[in-house]
Amino acid sequence: MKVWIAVLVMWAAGLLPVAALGQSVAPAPPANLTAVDHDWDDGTRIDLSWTLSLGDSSLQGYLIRKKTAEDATFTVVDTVPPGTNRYTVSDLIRNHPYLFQVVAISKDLTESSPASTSAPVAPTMQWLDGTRVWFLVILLVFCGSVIAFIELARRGVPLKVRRIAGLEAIDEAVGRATEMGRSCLFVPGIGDLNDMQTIAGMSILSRVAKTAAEYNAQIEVPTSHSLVMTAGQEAVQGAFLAAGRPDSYNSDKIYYVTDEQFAYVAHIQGYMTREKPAACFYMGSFFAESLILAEMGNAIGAIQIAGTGQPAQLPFFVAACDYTLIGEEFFAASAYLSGEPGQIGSLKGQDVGKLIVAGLVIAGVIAETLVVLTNSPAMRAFVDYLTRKVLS
Amino acid sequence: MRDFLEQQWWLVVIVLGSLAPLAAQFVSRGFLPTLRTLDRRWIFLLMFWAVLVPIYFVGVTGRTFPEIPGALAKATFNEIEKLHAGDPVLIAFDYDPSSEGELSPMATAFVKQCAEKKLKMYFMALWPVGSQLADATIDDVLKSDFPNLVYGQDYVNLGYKSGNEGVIKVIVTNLRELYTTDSRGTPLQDIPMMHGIQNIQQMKLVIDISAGYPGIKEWVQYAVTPFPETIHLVGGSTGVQAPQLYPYVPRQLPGLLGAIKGAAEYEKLVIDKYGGPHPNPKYLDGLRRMGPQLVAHLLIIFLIVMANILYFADKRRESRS
Amino acid sequence: MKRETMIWAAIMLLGAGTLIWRAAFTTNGMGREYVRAVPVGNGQWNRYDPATYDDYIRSESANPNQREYLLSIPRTICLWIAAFFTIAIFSFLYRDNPIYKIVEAIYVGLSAGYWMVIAFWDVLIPNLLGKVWPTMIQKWAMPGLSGPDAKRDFWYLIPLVLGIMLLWRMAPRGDWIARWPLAFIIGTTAGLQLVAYLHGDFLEQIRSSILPLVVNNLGAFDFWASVENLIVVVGVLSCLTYFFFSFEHTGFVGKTANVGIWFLMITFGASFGYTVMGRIALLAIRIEFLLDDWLWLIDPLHRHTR
Amino acid sequence: MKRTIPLLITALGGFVLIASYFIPPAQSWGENVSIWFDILSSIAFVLGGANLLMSHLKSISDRKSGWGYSAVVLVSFLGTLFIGLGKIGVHPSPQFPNMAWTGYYREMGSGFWFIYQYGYTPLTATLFAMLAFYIASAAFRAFRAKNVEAALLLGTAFIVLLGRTFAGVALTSWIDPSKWSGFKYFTGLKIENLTVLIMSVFNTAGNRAIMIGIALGIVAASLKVLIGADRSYLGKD
Repeated sequence: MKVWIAVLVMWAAGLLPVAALGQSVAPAPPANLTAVDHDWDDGTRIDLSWTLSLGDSSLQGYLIRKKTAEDATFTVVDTVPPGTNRYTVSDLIRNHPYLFQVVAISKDLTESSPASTSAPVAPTMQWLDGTRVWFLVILLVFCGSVIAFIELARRGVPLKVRRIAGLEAIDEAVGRATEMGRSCLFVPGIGDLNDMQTIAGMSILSRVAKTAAEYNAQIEVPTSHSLVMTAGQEAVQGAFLAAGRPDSYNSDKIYYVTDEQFAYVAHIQGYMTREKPAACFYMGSFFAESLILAEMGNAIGAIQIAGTGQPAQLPFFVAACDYTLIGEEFFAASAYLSGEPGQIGSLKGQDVGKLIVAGLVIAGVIAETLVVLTNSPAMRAFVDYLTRKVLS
Repeated sequence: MRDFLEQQWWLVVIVLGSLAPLAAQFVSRGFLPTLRTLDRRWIFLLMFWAVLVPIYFVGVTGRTFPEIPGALAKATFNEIEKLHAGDPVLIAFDYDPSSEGELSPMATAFVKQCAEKKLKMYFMALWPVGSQLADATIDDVLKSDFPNLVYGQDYVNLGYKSGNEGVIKVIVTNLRELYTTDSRGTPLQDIPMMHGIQNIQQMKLVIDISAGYPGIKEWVQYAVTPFPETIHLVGGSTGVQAPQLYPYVPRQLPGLLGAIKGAAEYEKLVIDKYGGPHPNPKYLDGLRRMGPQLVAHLLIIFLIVMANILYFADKRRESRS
Repeated sequence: MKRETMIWAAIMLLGAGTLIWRAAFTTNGMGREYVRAVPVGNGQWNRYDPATYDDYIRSESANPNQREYLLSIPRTICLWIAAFFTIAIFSFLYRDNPIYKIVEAIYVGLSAGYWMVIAFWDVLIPNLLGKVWPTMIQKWAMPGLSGPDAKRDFWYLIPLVLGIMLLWRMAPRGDWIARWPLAFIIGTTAGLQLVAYLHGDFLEQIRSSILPLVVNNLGAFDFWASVENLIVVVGVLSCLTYFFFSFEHTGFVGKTANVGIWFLMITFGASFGYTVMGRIALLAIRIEFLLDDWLWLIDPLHRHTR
Repeated sequence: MKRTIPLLITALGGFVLIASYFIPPAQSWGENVSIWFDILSSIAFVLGGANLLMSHLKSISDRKSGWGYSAVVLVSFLGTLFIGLGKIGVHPSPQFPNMAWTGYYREMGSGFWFIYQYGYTPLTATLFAMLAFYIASAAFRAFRAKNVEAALLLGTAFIVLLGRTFAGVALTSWIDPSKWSGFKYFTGLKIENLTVLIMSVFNTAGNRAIMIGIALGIVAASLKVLIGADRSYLGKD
């Protein structure tokens, strides 16, 4: 600390040339630096370990440097606090030999002589990514439970699920549109087909279209991507067929407008004021246009049901629509609407997922609290393992 | 204000004239009935004037709307204010022109305050264009208003370094590992104010102006978290980013300016202390842009209050009948 | 209706008259675009960078014969068109009208074309044709593409074939063939997003919810920080309860789910309030465009005052 | 054939990509597939463009009401395509002055640049700006304290909105520890601090739960697609 103040004082006086720093005593260097390939990875990591410097307790830390065999100079990777004797270097190039250096740095930032690796080491790739094993376990447990419940349901085990208000309103909305002799508008959002929200929206579209076909109501689906239009046509055609009214299907009603978000909205809001659909469904991936659509629908007095997985847009749908399917409810909707036992089973699987979350959070919170209260190293290790390995 | 109304009488006539039918409705049909069936186009019109009139007013008169600095802006201001002449501060420009609207008023005010406090300023950037934006701010503030400050002695632009948070990790312990010259290519040993600067822990304060990644979050994670006693950080951020930074306030991030509102509050503090009786309009960018914001926010608040007055009046009437 | 039409006609005439008067008979005028000619290459052609009236006047007063700063007629016309577009879109707020309908039609057509042009030059040419027939593309439009020794990448035949199958939809027979590429897209999307969301959002959010309920700040018990952590944990768990599908929202579950709804409502209210500022900024920018760039009524950046 | 093969393609594509996530040599497959997707969606523009052309041509030939607007759509669509694809007004790249097609299609001053600068940009920005109006009308209509939930929604929005004005700051500026030391326990009630608390605590908790739910929903929805439980996108045959 004293040295530190002295350095500052001298520096403030502008008296201290850089070379002066070099005159302070260099700390004892670390020793026995070894580098080995990190096991079970994608070939980008190497593990370093070394023996601590003799004066470890008075150090600022260790500086780790790397260079490829052909590089002229070493570059800094990271600094680690005193007492650390191992480090995993990541973001390396696969099968590329590297050399490493570790130096001790004293509190006045003097570097020791380096400990170096003697021969170059190259990171290699294994066929399984070990850092993702815990993730694989979680994935298998979760997907396994979804599939298991789907199987159970298909075998006739009765599964009970709660009501979701917005979904029961769909029939009512389509029915009202029929009574009024107006159309139903279905907006699948501005996501393309590489977004699960759009695909979930297509699923809901097929149910809504089926209801519409049964009621003999008009359904209008403007889309903002050609692929979504194609998938939408397939879904609606299938729905009309399933409802036994293939002749009422009109592919012109599922059409492409433009890829541009706001031009798409300009078209829809124009359509809404002119044709005054009685029921509006917004199901898919939405961005800023959510409020324009919902306010427009409100102005023309349509029943509006929205569902999206874009958290930022939920407030606007909640404020302006009659019913909003929030996040997970939106994805659950197609299962509900289908009424097929297999699909209902998947909802139970989702609940298992939530139980896993609750369990992990509660266990973690208790352990983390105990760490603070008792300072127990075993608890610390448990929390570290949980957050760094299991949930990484 | 009176001069403005007299000279721009035509605007007053248009605004009042356009709202006259609404006023007439309120008078003829009564307050609540009009509110109950209020055509939303009146709200649109109110909103239009709420934004247009302040822009025009500020644009024509150059005057700005009132602003009262909040706790976070005050904290930011005080963190700089408590430093002493000659203390080194690092100012990082981590944004690009797309967020200039929100962030350049902050940058200007930060530099102005540091210059007034006679601090030694070290500029750097983790975003490629940040270095040019820093130069622009230097031209705008230091070269024109503080001509006695000398490059290399009072301020230096270290320029942009690629590597995102990797840069932070290295320079917290060793600045020279990455920086050997300033942005113009002058070797650091030839720059007087770089003598003795080994790392950024020697800075009395780090100021980050940030539009995303890398930005304040990375500075907190890789500079403040490992060295909480030596590195102090304040910053300015875009409105979109600010909520993600609030969890760091105040322990790791004592001061934070969020969006144009934060910029305006901070500008107000700087101008009140250092602006003199007739502050240069270039230090009022944030306050100018707050004009339409303020009136529009007040309008929405007013609308919400009206809506609830109406709701509770209707409820009372219902329960009575 | 008749009276309204007359009022609007009068307002429009008045507005048009004011604009003409302002553009033609005031000292500064309004709505002109200036450019600066910058020679490119060996002076084969000029690039025209945007400049301001202020630049023009300054350069003109220094040298009346200068040819560097110029008034641009096409850009001036386009500026007026842009202003017309802006007003036309805003006119929809009053009511749907023919002018809005025309601009809507222009916008839909223009933007559809716009994205197709981008897809052609930025995706199809470099990423498909440039991979399958690199030499041809190099000779024609992109000489710099993938270096001098560009090799064919036959993997890109897969999307090409899938694309052709997709286009088969337009053929009179066998349109079911288009379902294959559709199935490919949906399957790979499902696979990619399943992993991405589970590994990204899911684990990340659980990890950041693991917080100590007792916070120790530099050796001292920090009451408020502890309460905040408690609220976050309770909030996350109660919101999750709300999403539970297996139980009806009655009894204890119902009460917890209710707390969850409260949290959600606070979240939505906060996001709503927080977004307002950004949306108003957007409107302010549009109005600044009208007042500053077009009408030259205000001039905070000193671009068109003598 | 018409349904089984697509189902197989779906399942195979999905499960292979899931597996590739754990197998280092295959980890780049996902990126390749994303590039392929961009290509496919670009090719699909032909379908969208054809659909646009057909439907507007049809409404013109049927003389449907408003067919004139369809003509405007067609003119602006084909005009943009012609100018953009033909690189109208684009100079050859300075490095290759003899190759007519080498210029950048969005070069400043070119036809496509004009369309972008004076057509696309103002139109997009103006439509985006309409949100300012709709946010006001939505606030007036929806923010009424009908029940606890609505009151919370309204109350939070109100506090956050107020905190964005000087009036809000003024309202609580009397909570000043320098005036009375007891106020130091209440600084959390200052409106700007309250905003920070709402955003960093309540908003964090709510959004976290929503994101966890969405992740679970996406996983279940994906799985249903992959194992063929949900095949609504395939139509019926």
